[in-house]
Amino acid sequence: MVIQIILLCGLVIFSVLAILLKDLIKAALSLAVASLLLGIIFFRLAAPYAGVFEISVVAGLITVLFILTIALTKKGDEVTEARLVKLAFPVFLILFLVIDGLVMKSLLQKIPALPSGPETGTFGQVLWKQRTFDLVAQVGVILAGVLAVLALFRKKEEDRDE
Amino acid sequence: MVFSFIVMPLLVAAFLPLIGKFSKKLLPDVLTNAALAFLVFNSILLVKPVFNQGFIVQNLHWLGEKVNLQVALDAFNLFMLFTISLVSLCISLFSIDYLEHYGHKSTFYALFLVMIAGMNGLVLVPDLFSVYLFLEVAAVASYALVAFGLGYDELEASFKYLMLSVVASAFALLSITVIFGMTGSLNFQAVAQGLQDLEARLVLGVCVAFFIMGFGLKAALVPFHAWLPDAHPSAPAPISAMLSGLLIKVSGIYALFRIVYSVIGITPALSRLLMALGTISMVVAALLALGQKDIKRMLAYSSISQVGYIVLGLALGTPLGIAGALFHLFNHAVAKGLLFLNSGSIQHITGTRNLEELGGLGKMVPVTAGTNLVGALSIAGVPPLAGFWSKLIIIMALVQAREFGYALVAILASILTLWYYLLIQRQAFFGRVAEKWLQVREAPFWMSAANVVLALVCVLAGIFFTPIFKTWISPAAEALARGIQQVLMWGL
Amino acid sequence: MKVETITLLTIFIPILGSLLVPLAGAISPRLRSAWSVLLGAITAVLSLTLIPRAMQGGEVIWSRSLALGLDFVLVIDPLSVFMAIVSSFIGFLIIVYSLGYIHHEDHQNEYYLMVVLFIGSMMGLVFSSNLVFMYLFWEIIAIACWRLIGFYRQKDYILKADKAFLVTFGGAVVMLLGFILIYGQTGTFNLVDMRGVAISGTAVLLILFGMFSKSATVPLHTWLPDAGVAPTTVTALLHAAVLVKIGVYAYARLFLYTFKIPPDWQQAIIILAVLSSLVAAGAATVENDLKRILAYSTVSQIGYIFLGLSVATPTAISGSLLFILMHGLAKAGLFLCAGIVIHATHKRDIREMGGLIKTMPITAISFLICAFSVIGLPPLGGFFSKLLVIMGTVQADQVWVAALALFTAVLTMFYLLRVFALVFLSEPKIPAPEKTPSMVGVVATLAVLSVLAGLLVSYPMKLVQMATTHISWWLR
Amino acid sequence: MSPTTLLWPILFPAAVAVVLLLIPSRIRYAREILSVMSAGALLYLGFVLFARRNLSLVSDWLGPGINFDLRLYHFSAFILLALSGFLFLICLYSAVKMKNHPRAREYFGYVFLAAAFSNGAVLANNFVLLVFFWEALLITTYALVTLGLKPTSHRTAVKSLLIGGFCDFAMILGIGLLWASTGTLTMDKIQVEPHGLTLAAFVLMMIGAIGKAGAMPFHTWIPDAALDAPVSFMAFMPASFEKLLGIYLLARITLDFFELKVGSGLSILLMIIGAATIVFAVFMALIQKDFKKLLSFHAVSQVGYMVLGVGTAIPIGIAGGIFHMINHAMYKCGLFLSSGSVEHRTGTTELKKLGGLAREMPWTAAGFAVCALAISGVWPLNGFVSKEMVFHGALETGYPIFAIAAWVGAIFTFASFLKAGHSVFLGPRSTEVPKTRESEAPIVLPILILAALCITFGVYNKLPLQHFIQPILHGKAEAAEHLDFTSHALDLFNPVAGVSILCLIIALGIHFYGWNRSGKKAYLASEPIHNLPVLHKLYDLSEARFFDLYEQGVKFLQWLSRLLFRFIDRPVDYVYEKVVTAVGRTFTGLLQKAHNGQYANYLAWTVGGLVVVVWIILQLLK
Repeated sequence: MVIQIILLCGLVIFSVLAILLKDLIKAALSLAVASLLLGIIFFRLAAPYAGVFEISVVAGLITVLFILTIALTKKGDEVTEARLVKLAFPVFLILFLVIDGLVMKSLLQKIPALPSGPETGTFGQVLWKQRTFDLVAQVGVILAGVLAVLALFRKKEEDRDE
Repeated sequence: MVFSFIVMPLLVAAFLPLIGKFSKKLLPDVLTNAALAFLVFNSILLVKPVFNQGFIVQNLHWLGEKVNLQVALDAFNLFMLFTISLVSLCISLFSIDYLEHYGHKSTFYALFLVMIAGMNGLVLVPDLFSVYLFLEVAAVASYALVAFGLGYDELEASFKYLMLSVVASAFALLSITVIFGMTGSLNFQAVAQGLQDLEARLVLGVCVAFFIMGFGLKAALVPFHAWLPDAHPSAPAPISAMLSGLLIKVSGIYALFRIVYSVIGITPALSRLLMALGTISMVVAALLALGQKDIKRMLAYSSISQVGYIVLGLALGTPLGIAGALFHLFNHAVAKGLLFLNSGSIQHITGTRNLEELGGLGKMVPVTAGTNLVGALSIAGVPPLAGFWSKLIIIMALVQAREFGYALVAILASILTLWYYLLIQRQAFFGRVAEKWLQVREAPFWMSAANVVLALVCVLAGIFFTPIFKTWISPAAEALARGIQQVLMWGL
Repeated sequence: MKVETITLLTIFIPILGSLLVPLAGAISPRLRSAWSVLLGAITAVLSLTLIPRAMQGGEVIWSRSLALGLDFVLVIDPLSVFMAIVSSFIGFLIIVYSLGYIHHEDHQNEYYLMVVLFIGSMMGLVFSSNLVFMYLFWEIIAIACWRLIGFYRQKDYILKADKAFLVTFGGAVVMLLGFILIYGQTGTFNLVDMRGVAISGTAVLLILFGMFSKSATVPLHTWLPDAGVAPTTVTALLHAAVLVKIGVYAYARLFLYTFKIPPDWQQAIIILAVLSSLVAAGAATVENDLKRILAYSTVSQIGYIFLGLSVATPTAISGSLLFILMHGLAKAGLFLCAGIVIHATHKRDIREMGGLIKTMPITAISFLICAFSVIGLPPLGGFFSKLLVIMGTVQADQVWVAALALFTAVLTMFYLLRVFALVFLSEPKIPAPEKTPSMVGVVATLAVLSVLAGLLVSYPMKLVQMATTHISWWLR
Repeated sequence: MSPTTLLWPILFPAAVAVVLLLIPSRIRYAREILSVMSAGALLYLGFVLFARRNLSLVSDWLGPGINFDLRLYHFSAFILLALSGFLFLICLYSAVKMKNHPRAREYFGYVFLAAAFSNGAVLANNFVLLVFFWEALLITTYALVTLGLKPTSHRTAVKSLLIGGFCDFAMILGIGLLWASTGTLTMDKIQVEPHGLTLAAFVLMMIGAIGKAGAMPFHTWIPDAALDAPVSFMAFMPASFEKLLGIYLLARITLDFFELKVGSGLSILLMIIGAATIVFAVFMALIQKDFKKLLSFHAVSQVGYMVLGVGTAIPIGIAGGIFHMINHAMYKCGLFLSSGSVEHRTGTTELKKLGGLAREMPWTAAGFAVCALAISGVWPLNGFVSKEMVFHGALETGYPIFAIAAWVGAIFTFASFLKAGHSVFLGPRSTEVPKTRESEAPIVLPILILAALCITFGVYNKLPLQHFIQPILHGKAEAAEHLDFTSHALDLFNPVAGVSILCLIIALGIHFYGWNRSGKKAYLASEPIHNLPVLHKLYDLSEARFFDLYEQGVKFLQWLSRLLFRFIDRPVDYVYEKVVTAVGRTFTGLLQKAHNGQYANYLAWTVGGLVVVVWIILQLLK
């Protein structure tokens, strides 16, 4: 339970950092960390494949993708945040936290015991026997990531030529 | 047969970069369009079996062993597949000429096909987690495609889109996880069954809220819409058409309502909430559209507004409401696709999208102007175009359900809709030709052809409203409504 | 030919034929003109051939079942045939006139397409007996009207076109909501099945929005004077033949023929109609733009038609129906005369014109005759319609309303003669010759028809009587 | 004689009108010959129909209750005969007078059209048909006035149209009320007692009738038309046709449709209108310096006698009113024609420029003299007879004030005609007009015929009274045991006639006093009265058209129009043009400001939205 709470706190902290940090790269990295933590939480909640995909898909590929994006977004002219937003955002955040706390409290109390179903078993088994379809999707995600890199790293000169 | 909707685009996409090495234009063009044409054809072929049996379930065999690859096709899915295939075929036709000056056609097409595969997958899978995954497939492809132009604006828009979208996905995933935690299964039917036996209204309530936020963001419901007016205009025109016409509907509306209807079950209270969200989107976005100077931005806001209609109809939950909403979904996909493509034509012709610089193009580019008019009037709900019927049915459903207030707002919003579309007409097409546009020429063949095809669909769907409604819309609506009946109420 | 075939042809020959206009235009402008005139003539003739059937009373002649109760039902009865004849005939004359008026303008393909489509949709509107299809044709007309008003493509003209489109569309969708409310009550859109149904005040209010916006009744009228930026042929079409008559027709079809409406609402409509008439007449007196004056005059006269229909005594109803014909002829004549004047002088302010009777006598006389008809002086047709409306109003115990309506008639006389004096009499300022024979011919025809319609009033009156008894049959 | 003969008096002149409008101007005399011959034929037809008396024609027209219904009986036959007689004289006169008029073709066409409409109005036995013909006359009047070809002609024509239109619309309303209360539009079936709505109907229809006849306050276009319209039109319309029609209808209203009681409010109302018309118009007439204008005011003033007579509701008064109508038509027509004859030769009708024409134009002068004496009520001319009858009637009602007003009218009528005759035909020969001679025979002849008729009707007054007037009243007006009016009508030696004669003497005195005072200039003979302290102010005001109801009405119309335009029409338009747009812009602007492109901002909304959704769902769950 303690670990759980630590992880959740970490998730929240990094998510907040992802938003508040001025340096966009750092923000992106924090988001990646947050995703990683989320993946761990999934594992601990006995959702191993969810964890796997969260980490592999979200933390992995997507982070790569948007770091690239940011890299391409000319460094230096970051978006400057309005002051009002700076004030408003924490307020929202606190509000959110309070409500979330309330919700989670009752949530954790009411969450029923995990039924033992066909979805337990070793990770490999689960992946191949029961979640086959997800493989197709994963292929798709990876393909998309690769293609995205291809597309975004294409030489700019080429545009002019064609 | 049914698998081809997912596998075929993926396969073609995988090979396209290689093919691109040999043939920069011709082969990618032909392959992509052929693949999409095949999908359209395929979906038409499937109409009869689905119509007769009600649904199709297919399993895939791999090396003689039965693997757990199961897809379920009912009339609702099929309807979505058909819409996706048809609109994306027109978009890829348009891209033949439009992508000339972007370069890297093969990569573009590959991403494009991956996105389609993602959407098709999303539509076909009967499993919560798969839904999430295919959502990501389509989303990742779309991030890249939004930034395809590589300009500063495109990248910034793509970044915002990505950042918000990721948050949304995370919440959706969280919700899926919690549900899985509670029921121990991910299959729609099994989850629905599992939820019946549970007494976990509060948890489920929060889950629903997360779903609404997650998919609502994908669907760009106000107040989760803010990424859309940046992302959609920045993308190349075909991609804008794709995003506005299809992606927000598939990954937002379809996913949300599939889960709400088939898994969680809709209740009067939930219905009211979603209706309110839909109505707010409808009005707020329509007002925002009024103030835009950039055609594509205006169209983007218009998408939000129209999504509001669809959500309103679906959330109402009566068979008539669902039918109207689905028909509107189709009409909006076609018409908004048409309008975005058309804005691409305008940009191609004049080099600008700023309404204030345009003027009187109607005389110089009659095809573009005419198709734009058809699309605009269809979305605004002016008869005899298709959009009229769908709005009519939605409002009929609202009145039947005695939701007079919503009906009135929906009616008034359609006046606003017509208003801003008339702004486009007035500033871009209808009027005296501005000096500097005296030399412009009509858009290239494939661009015009794609526009004309979509415009024809708008007109024909309006005129042959009855057969379309009977063969496509009402079975789809029934399938969805059946889903509602199957799932028991979760409280309230 | 069977009646249903004729009716379908009356609707679809112009609608589908209009789509071929650009094609004909691509071949040759002459072919296009000939084709458009032919379409107009066929429509007019076909609707005339329906008279014998109409005189036998009304019935559903064709119905095609569609999804959701949105059945396509055609009804032939004296009312619909009367409207069809009036609109198609005046529409035809306007097409003929257009040959001269517009022949050196751009966008003629679109022009003829829209005009013919306009007339065709009107046919569809009057014959269809399903609320949704009525609305459908209603809006097709709005589209055509919007394109035509913005025909000259000036920036501010298009603004006016948009205004017209938005106001009429807005009114119409609100009306659609009213239709759907009725649908919620009865479960059908088919008017034939709904005869005698009592509807709520809300539905009446919503539907009135549509009718009043289309028929330009105060307070939804100001788009109509603004629509004067259109070519005069178009304004004539809007005012005389098709557009503003739609709301009136819909009123007769819905509130007299089909539904029962709450008596309070009926009284409210009566008052609104007569006020509309008065306000518009006042505005017409103040305006100086020739076409705006005539437009306000239309608003004012439409008030009479609504008045007659809303008091709902048989006399008043026949008066109103007759009014549709008489006003159509006379107002078309006035506008087309104004068209000749504007075309020749390139001015629209009546204070800048003068003495034109010397150079264009036929136009001047035609204008005067049509003006007398609009005022309601015998022996011209307008007299009978106005008289019957007033008589009917008095019969319904609305004496003050009738008095106000008569006062408006005095005002009408005042402003129309003011126009005549300023434009055609006094000192000649711009000596401009008369225009082409087709234009002058049409104008003279309309003037002669106005006279004949008065002298031989008993013939149209027979059809009107039929229509009235047909309507009155269903009156409480 | 088949009933369709009744269509002849309508269709024949209408057809003639069409032919006249179509005959090219080049063919000389064709127009004149045709018109005179047709008028002659019509006159013959009039006699035939008068002899036949009772005929009626009914056919379907505008549906139930509104039939094409013509009825000939003694009253309508009498009026029809009179109309065709005047038409003949006018045509004869116009054949010469209007020969060189640039729009003579239209003139003759309109005259015959007017004849057709008038005949129709007289024959109509259905109110709608009556209104049809009645109001159609407005158009011919309008057209004929514009033929004056003066710069202000059209203005006056519009004035006549507007006033006439107002009256006719009032009549329509009255007919509507009558229809609503009786349920029929057939004229000979209606007989109601005026109270409540029918009272309003009476008043409204009366407005229509006296408006056509030109009584106050609906008379103001007539003096204008005197200057702006052709003089033959004045003799044709205001002097004869309109009087005949107006009083015909008034008589029918009071005799047939409504039962007018002696001393009832309506009767008094009518008498007030009549008396006021007599007095005010005659005072205006007195000071005029133009021959035609002077006559035109008398045309108004005399209507007062007729209205007064009919309004008394006493048989002798009614008979007097109707008799005065026909008499007035004769002498006023004659007077206008003689003024036209003078104008024809001298080119002017201004009293100041004329003088001493009696020697050069003896026949015209003689005709004028007879007619002028007739209008002044000098024994034994017809005017004397009918006026006496009106005086008797007015006295019998028990309100002598009306008789006194009538007598006042008589004084100034004579005074003004003394002035007119004196300044035109007598006195020193004016130097401003060249030497001239008598007009052509077709001009003089009608004047002389009319003068002769005046004498005949005066001396042998039994003839018209017994044959024309008496049958009209037969069985209608209240119970005079015997309807023989001739007994005391010509009786020169009774108190009433004494007063009348005294009046004439006073008038003579006034004229010569004024003539002396103004340096023996006849045309200034009325100046002493003109310059009376209070009267002077009133005259000035009325010269400025202050009392002209039309001018005030037009001002009111313009004011009302501006009011409606500025306070209803424009604000409504403002809502569409500005308010809607502005509201839209405001909302759009606000929302657009919120979309500032800041990621954090957007994220905040998203999260905020989530919070709200969660909150709502939790609320719902409770």
